[in-house]
Amino acid sequence: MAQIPGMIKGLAVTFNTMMRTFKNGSNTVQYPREKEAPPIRARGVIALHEDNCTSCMLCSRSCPDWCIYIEAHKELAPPRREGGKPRAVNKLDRFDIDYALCMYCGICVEVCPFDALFWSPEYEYSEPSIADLLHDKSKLGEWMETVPAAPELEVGADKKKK
Amino acid sequence: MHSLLAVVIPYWGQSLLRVLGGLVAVLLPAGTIVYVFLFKMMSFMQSRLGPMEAGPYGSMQLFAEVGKWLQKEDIQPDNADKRIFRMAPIIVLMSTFLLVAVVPFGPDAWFTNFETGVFYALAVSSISVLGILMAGWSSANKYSLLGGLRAAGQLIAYELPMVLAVMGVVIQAGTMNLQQIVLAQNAGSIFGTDIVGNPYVLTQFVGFVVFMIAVQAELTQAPFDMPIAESELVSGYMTEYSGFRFLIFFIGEFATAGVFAMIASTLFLGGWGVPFSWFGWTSMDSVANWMNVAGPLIVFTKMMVLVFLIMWIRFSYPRFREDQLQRFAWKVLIPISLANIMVTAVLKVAF
Amino acid sequence: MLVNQFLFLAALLFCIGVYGVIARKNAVLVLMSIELILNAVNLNFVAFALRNGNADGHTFALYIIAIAAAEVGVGLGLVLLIFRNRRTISLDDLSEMKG
Amino acid sequence: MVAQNIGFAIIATIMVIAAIRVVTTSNVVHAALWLVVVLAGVAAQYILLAAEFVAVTQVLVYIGAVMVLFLFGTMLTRSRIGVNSGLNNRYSNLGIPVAMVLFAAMSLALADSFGTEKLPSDGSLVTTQQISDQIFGRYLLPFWALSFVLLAAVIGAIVLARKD
Repeated sequence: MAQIPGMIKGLAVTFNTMMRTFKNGSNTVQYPREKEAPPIRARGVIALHEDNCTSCMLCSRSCPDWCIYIEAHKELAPPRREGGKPRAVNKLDRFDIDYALCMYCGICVEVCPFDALFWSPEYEYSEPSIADLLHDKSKLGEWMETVPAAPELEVGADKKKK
Repeated sequence: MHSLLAVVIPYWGQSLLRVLGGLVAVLLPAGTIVYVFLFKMMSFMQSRLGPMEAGPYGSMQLFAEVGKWLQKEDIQPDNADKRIFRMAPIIVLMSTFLLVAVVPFGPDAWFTNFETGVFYALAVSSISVLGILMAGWSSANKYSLLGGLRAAGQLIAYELPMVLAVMGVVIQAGTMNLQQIVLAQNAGSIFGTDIVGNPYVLTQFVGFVVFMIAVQAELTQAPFDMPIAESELVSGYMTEYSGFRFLIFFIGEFATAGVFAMIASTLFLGGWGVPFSWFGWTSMDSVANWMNVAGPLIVFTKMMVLVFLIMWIRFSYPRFREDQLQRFAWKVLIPISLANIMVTAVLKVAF
Repeated sequence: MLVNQFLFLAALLFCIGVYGVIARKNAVLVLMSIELILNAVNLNFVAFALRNGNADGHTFALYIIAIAAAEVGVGLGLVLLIFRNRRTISLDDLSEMKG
Repeated sequence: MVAQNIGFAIIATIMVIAAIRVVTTSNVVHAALWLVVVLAGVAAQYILLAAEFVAVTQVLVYIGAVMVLFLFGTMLTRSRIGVNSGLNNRYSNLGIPVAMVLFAAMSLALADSFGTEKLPSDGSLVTTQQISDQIFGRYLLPFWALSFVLLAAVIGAIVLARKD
């Protein structure tokens, strides 16, 4: 008998939710018709800024899923100063991220020392075939266009120390 | 008693009408219940919209679902007892069709006018237990077997309070014929005021509550859905069923909800009738013929109200544990309904 | 309808039930055969009630149905107890008097 | 009259076949389900005999409760799917002559005493009220005895089923 007020309260909760949904609409959105704006710093897809990459392999090694594949070869670039020796630089042959494996932890973005990887909020890149989820260098480069400018730092946050 | 809208219909025509009417009376409520309550009301109670794509406002979703189920592969487990496996869902659905046969929809619009209508309804509703046990055993799956045994235990336990709750109505009406019970409610009066007739939900409120709880348990709806508890038994006795065999179970579940609600509305809310004093009718013969058309609509409305109650409770409460479930039936509902019978009988004799 | 057609049917059911009681070893199957016998008796009661034009047969058919329900309840309780203690419900294995 | 006889013949044939399957089938659950067919047939025969109330009680008690109990019992005692040998005992062949002789004796007696006597075709329908008047009037004492039997059965079943 003691439970009855609680039971009635429980019924009231569902009934009130129903009336609220009637009046104000639901908390969900009808996805392909309406889209929710992703929050800032949303982790949608990882973009690659190829010119910054030095093939240091840090991202690939820190990836928990081993979903980043990097291949590179050394090339001789013209020397910086007149009469100097030509420099050896790493030229990127392949930079693939397999989004069928990726778990969006973002460690690769954090660990990149040269700001070559960025988060983009784009999320609509599902494919009918799982093989197409392997994004190669050029596709990852295209995502760069969707990367938003870095948001303002919050008040009182430390500036990055040089 | 063979004039529908004052048109005389030959016997074969009446029989055909009854069979078609039976199909409509089972399938139409089932479809409506699934769309209005399972798809829409449940979603709204969870602050979402439910199916929206098929047809305007998702109204064709039901047909899409049926189409999906019909084209699925009909899988039967290797070790299953195939014949029994195939028979089980049909027995469950058959119980529903037998059940609707006694529900009266109007002064002349009934399928059978059984003298022991209430008793018959309670009897055939228990046939579905057999189908459930058969499904559980023949699937050759321990989850199915456990689910089937739980369902049987639950359905037998809640059959008793259901019968006992109905006894109060039978005592008060003095008949087991559902048509006569409708008449007794609509032509009756409470202490001389006959403005709303005498719907037994007022005088038999305890019986009504017990009956609705027992119906909830017989339908294995949410607070009592231990037999198909998906977190421990996958889906109970339905685990191995797919395609149209699952569809039959699904239709059976919601059609039975509708038919039980119709029986409850006949027993406690006055059935197809409106209070006879509104139109100055006194007996069954003086009821106007248009009630044969209005009656089914009235029954349908009352059914929707009761199914709303059932579904509301289903969507609100968490599941009972097995021992709580049995204890509730044997230690709470049965004593209450026995006391209700006693009080009703004493008052019936006293007045 | 003849009186005898129902009585013959009942007799046939009764004899099939008797055969089941004699031939079966499984306790549950013996209980089922007893149900067959009880139903044959009930059929007789109801047939005679119609022949004699009163309700006595109906009353006693109802009593027998109630008795049968009680019998099955206790019988199956026994069978389950035996199964729990001996892991078998074969009646041939229960002939010794040791506990 | 003819329609009733055809109905009787069909139902009776199904019942006899099902009853024979009950005592010969080699799977306990199949036996129980065949028994359901027999019991449903008996209910149908009650309706032919104008015993509506008894028929409904038959469905409620036998099919709804007793058979479910049977299935419950067989499933709890590990009845397997498929053929289960060893359901018959050593004397199973003895049953056939016994049943034959019994049936022969009964048919002789029945044919001798009732011959071709007809059931009254216009027999007044027994109403539920008549039955209740019988139960609570003339046959009240057996009813009391029955309620004590049921009480004893309930208590006995609980005692048997308890673990300790």
